[in-house]
Amino acid sequence: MKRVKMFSNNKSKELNQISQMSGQRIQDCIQCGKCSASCPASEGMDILPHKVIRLLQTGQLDRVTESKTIWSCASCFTCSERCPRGIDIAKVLEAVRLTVIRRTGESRLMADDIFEKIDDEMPQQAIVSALRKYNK
Amino acid sequence: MKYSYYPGCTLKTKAQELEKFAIDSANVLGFELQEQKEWQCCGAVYPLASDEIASKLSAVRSLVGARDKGEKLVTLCAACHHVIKRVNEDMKTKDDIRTKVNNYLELTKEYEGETEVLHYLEVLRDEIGFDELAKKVTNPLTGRKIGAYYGCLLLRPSTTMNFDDPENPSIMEDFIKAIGATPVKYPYRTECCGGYLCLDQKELVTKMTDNIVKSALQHEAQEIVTACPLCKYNLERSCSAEKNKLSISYFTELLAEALGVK
Amino acid sequence: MQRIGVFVCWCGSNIASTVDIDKVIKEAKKMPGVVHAKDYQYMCSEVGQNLIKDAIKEQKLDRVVVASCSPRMHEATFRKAASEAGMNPFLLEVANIREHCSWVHKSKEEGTPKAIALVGAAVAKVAFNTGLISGEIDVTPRTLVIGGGIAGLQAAIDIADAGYEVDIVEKTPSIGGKMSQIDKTFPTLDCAACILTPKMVEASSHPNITLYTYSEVEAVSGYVGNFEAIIKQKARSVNLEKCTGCGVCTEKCPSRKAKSEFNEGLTNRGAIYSPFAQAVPNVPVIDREACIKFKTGKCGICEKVCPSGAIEFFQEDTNITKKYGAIVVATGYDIISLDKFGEYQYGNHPDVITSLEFERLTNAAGPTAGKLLCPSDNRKPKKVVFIQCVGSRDKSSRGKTYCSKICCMYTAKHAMLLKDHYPEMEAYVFYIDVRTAGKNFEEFQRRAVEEYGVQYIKGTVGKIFPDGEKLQVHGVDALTGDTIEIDADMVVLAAATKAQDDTDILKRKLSISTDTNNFFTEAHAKLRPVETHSAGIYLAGACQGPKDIPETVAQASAAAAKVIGVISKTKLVSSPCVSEVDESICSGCLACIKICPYEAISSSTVDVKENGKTISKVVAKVNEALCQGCGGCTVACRPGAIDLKGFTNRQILAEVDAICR
Amino acid sequence: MSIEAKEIEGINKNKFEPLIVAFCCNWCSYAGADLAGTSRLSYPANVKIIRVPCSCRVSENFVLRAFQRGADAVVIAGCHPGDCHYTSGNYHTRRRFSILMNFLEYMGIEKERFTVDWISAAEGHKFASVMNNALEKVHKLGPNRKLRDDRWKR
Repeated sequence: MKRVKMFSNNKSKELNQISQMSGQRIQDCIQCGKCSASCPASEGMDILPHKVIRLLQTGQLDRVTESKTIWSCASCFTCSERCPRGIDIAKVLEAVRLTVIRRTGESRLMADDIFEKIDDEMPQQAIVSALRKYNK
Repeated sequence: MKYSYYPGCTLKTKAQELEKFAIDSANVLGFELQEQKEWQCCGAVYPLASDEIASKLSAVRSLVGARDKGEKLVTLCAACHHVIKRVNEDMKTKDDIRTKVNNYLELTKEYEGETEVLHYLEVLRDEIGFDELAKKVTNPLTGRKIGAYYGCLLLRPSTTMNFDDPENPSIMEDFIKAIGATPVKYPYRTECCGGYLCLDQKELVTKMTDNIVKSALQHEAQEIVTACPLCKYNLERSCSAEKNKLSISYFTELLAEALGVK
Repeated sequence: MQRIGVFVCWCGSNIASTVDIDKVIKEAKKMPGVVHAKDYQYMCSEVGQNLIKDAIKEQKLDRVVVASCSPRMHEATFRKAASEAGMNPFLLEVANIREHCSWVHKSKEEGTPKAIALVGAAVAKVAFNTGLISGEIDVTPRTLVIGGGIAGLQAAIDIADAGYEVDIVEKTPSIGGKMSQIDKTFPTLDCAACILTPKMVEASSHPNITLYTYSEVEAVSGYVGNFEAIIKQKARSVNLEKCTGCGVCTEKCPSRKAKSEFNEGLTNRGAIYSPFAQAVPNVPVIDREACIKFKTGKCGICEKVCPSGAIEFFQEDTNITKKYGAIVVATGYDIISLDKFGEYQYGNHPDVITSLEFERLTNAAGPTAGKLLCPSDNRKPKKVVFIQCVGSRDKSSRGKTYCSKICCMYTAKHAMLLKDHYPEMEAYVFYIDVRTAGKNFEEFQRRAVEEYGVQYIKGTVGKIFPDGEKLQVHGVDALTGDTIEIDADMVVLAAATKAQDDTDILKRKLSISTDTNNFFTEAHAKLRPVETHSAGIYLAGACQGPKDIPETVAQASAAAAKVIGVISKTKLVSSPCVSEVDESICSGCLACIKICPYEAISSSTVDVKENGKTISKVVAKVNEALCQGCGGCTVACRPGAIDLKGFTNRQILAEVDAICR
Repeated sequence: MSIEAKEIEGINKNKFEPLIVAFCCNWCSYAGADLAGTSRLSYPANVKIIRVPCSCRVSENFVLRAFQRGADAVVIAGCHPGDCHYTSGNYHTRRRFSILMNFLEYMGIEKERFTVDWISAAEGHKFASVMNNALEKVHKLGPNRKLRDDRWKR
């Protein structure tokens, strides 16, 4: 396993952006794991939410942006509701998602691809939500 | 009593019965839902990032419309309610967002979050009263064991939504009691159904909805009510077939049935 | 025949659940001498005690056995009750049927016969009990405080303020202790010197306090109220009265090879030195091992430059003997040697330092005038790594099994101060757990992370690889599961605390005990936390276990309160369970004298009648005030002339017989 | 029936319930025994404790008397060497009873029946294990018959 070099104070521009976009104090996290223990979608995640926060604390944004986790979050706010340190984890994940999809050509979902993913009964709400979350 | 009413796109297409029964029931209960003119789609998800302003504008337009009429704004769809209520909170408390939105909209009178946003269930509880509702029931649903499914958007984040206790809510159970049926409380009633993940991660949503339906069945619910079209869809369609033994309906449908207007 | 009463306690269900109380009562009634047997749910309660008192009066009992919890718990309670009913308290015995019976056995089949046997032994013993009268002993209203750190100072000031004389004996040339080396204190960050130096001045100027610095306790004898201590005043070579503290001698001293103890060896000092500027007394000492005059006979510069003629090379160690009523042990702690932690390179690389050295490096009065510089080349570090639990929570032979308690907080303090002074510096803390149980502690530690941006990494460091001017720190972040590497400029090790090395010697001098970690043992972990098992000797501060400053001060004041409770009495009651010589049997061999650890036995000549003639013979004589009642002499006595009151041969043999019946 | 259960039944048939007399010093071992109780450890009910101020108070006579009256084992427990409440009492104990050990062997009493050990006030676990060991040894040896005074037997 490769050793990670620590450069806390040379935070990448994107990492600073995440703090700003989310408005959350990532450094307040004490790694209790409440978010991961609460998350109903954790089965679809490769990195658990508390570890996402830890990776951001240590400046490893790439590992988070490459993870499945950010696309498995349903923004149900269970983690945000229960966090003992008052961190809105859903907002942090949203900021990471936006960082990815705002990069040119990296939208997760294209409008043209929608039709193969929906059925006749699916409410508009789902389609609008997905486009909001996955496309810029 | 007259309320400004924001329907949202889903209620005009896939969830027409949610709206129809709500309006019919309102007439029986003595209040009127007046659909807003020129309402726009709320965007379905609340924009979580602090730098997103444009996606909040449609909600503000509706809020301003209600304010200008001097009415409270009522919603039916859980997603619309969530978005509008949270945007309203931003307009009330976040100087930065308020300034930017007002600058963009160039309103004659700046909007500062004055409008009160109510969900239809809140109207029943806080404006009409469940006791009053019970008195108007002509066709009590006696003997039916109904599990309420709250989902996420009405409850969380509780500091803004201020809808009910986020971990142990009771508003829907109280509603079920008022229409004469027996509420069934089950632990998964506040767990997420998966929401929009149904487009992209069907398998994950199946696991999530299976848990919910299984839990309701274990606690002997015979049917489930919900206030959210996407929750209804996921519980009916994303759930694996063998688990899906329960009928899922909107709360307004039961309300209309109990009031004899279905 | 005696009239013995037996009282069996249920202790709620503690005893009653594994001992058939009715059966014990039934069997007790059959025991020789027993005329009365009663049980009650809580014998120690007022109702229970009254049950005993009433029975003593109504049943005309002359001896009592209480079968209950350990005598270490309630013997005193029941004896007091017996005394209130007019019975000599030493005619009551306790049978321990809780700790030694009901709590260790699982069923009534096991517990009941054992309880009966233990009651039987107590009944057999009590039959031979005699009424004993406690003696009175005088109290010297002066206290000896060993150690002049914050614990000793606080205890001394509290006792002195109550109007009693106190002597402080301090090993080093100045009072102040570890706290004087510290820069800032957690969690309020007020400066240690600002709160300590006033206390040092108060102690030195207090009319009731005498300071013996550069002194050690050589020997202690006696007992509560009447200790006698020999204090060795090491030769200071400077006259305490004549010296004005001008400091010329320390400046001019040509010897500069000795390491400064106060600066943790980061600087050198002269052979004549005052440990630090605010030292009390502000009188230097000559370190004779470093002094050129003492080594070669040449030099003597200090003597020449001293304007007040205070240098006295001829001084010798002197012993002072004084009497004390009570003793407070406040000898503090030390940190472990890091020799065995080679992977951290302490000792190999000057930029790997201990936390105490870090204190000196950030202290305005320290070697760098408060600027944080790498000891190797005086450059400003860019990245500083703190490693916690170096030797703490370590079951291997190189560490200590316990948590050193103060490291989490002072490391947070260090990292926070560093970021406060140098925001551009990076601070990393490797921790196993962050333990912040204390008022405002958690908030303080979180401030380091949340406000100051200190990087806390759960995990530890494998090894440090010196690499040019950098230290490559190889560690792990257990939360992300990543092995990590930091190119640090400085590494600060939170070395485990330990008991002082000379604890063993002092504990023998004082006859007090230490635990497996060599910290002094309190009499009861919860209810007697500042007392030792030796009456009149009390503990304060980190010599009893790792402690921070507020806890140390609280314990010191508690010890002072206990001391005042003793020395404010004009007389103390002594235990009557002491040795007694039957002069008619004593052969005068005096083997007992050699065995007695208290020098309580001496020889005396008495006239005795033997075969009708009066002859004078040498016999042993016990000083009842000095005898502590160990009973060693009774066994050493060849003719069996000495017996121990309260634990006589007949009593113990009766117990043996009863148990073996 | 398992082998273990058979063995246990065998013991019951023999009805050998050994008796162990333990002399414990007030400051360390008696407190250690108290701690064993407070910690709800278990050791056999065959052990009966006699409290003495210091292990040096225990005379050889007490030990011999116990064997004579039918004790199957005797344990003397004091503070650890160096930790004696009376400074040096347990050193005397140590010397006295190393001599007694030889004497007992000379008399034909197996030395396994006699234990001198150091148990501090903090060693509840050690107390229980010392007692369990003593019992185990006696179970192997069987009843003490050498010094037993049959006149004393009822």
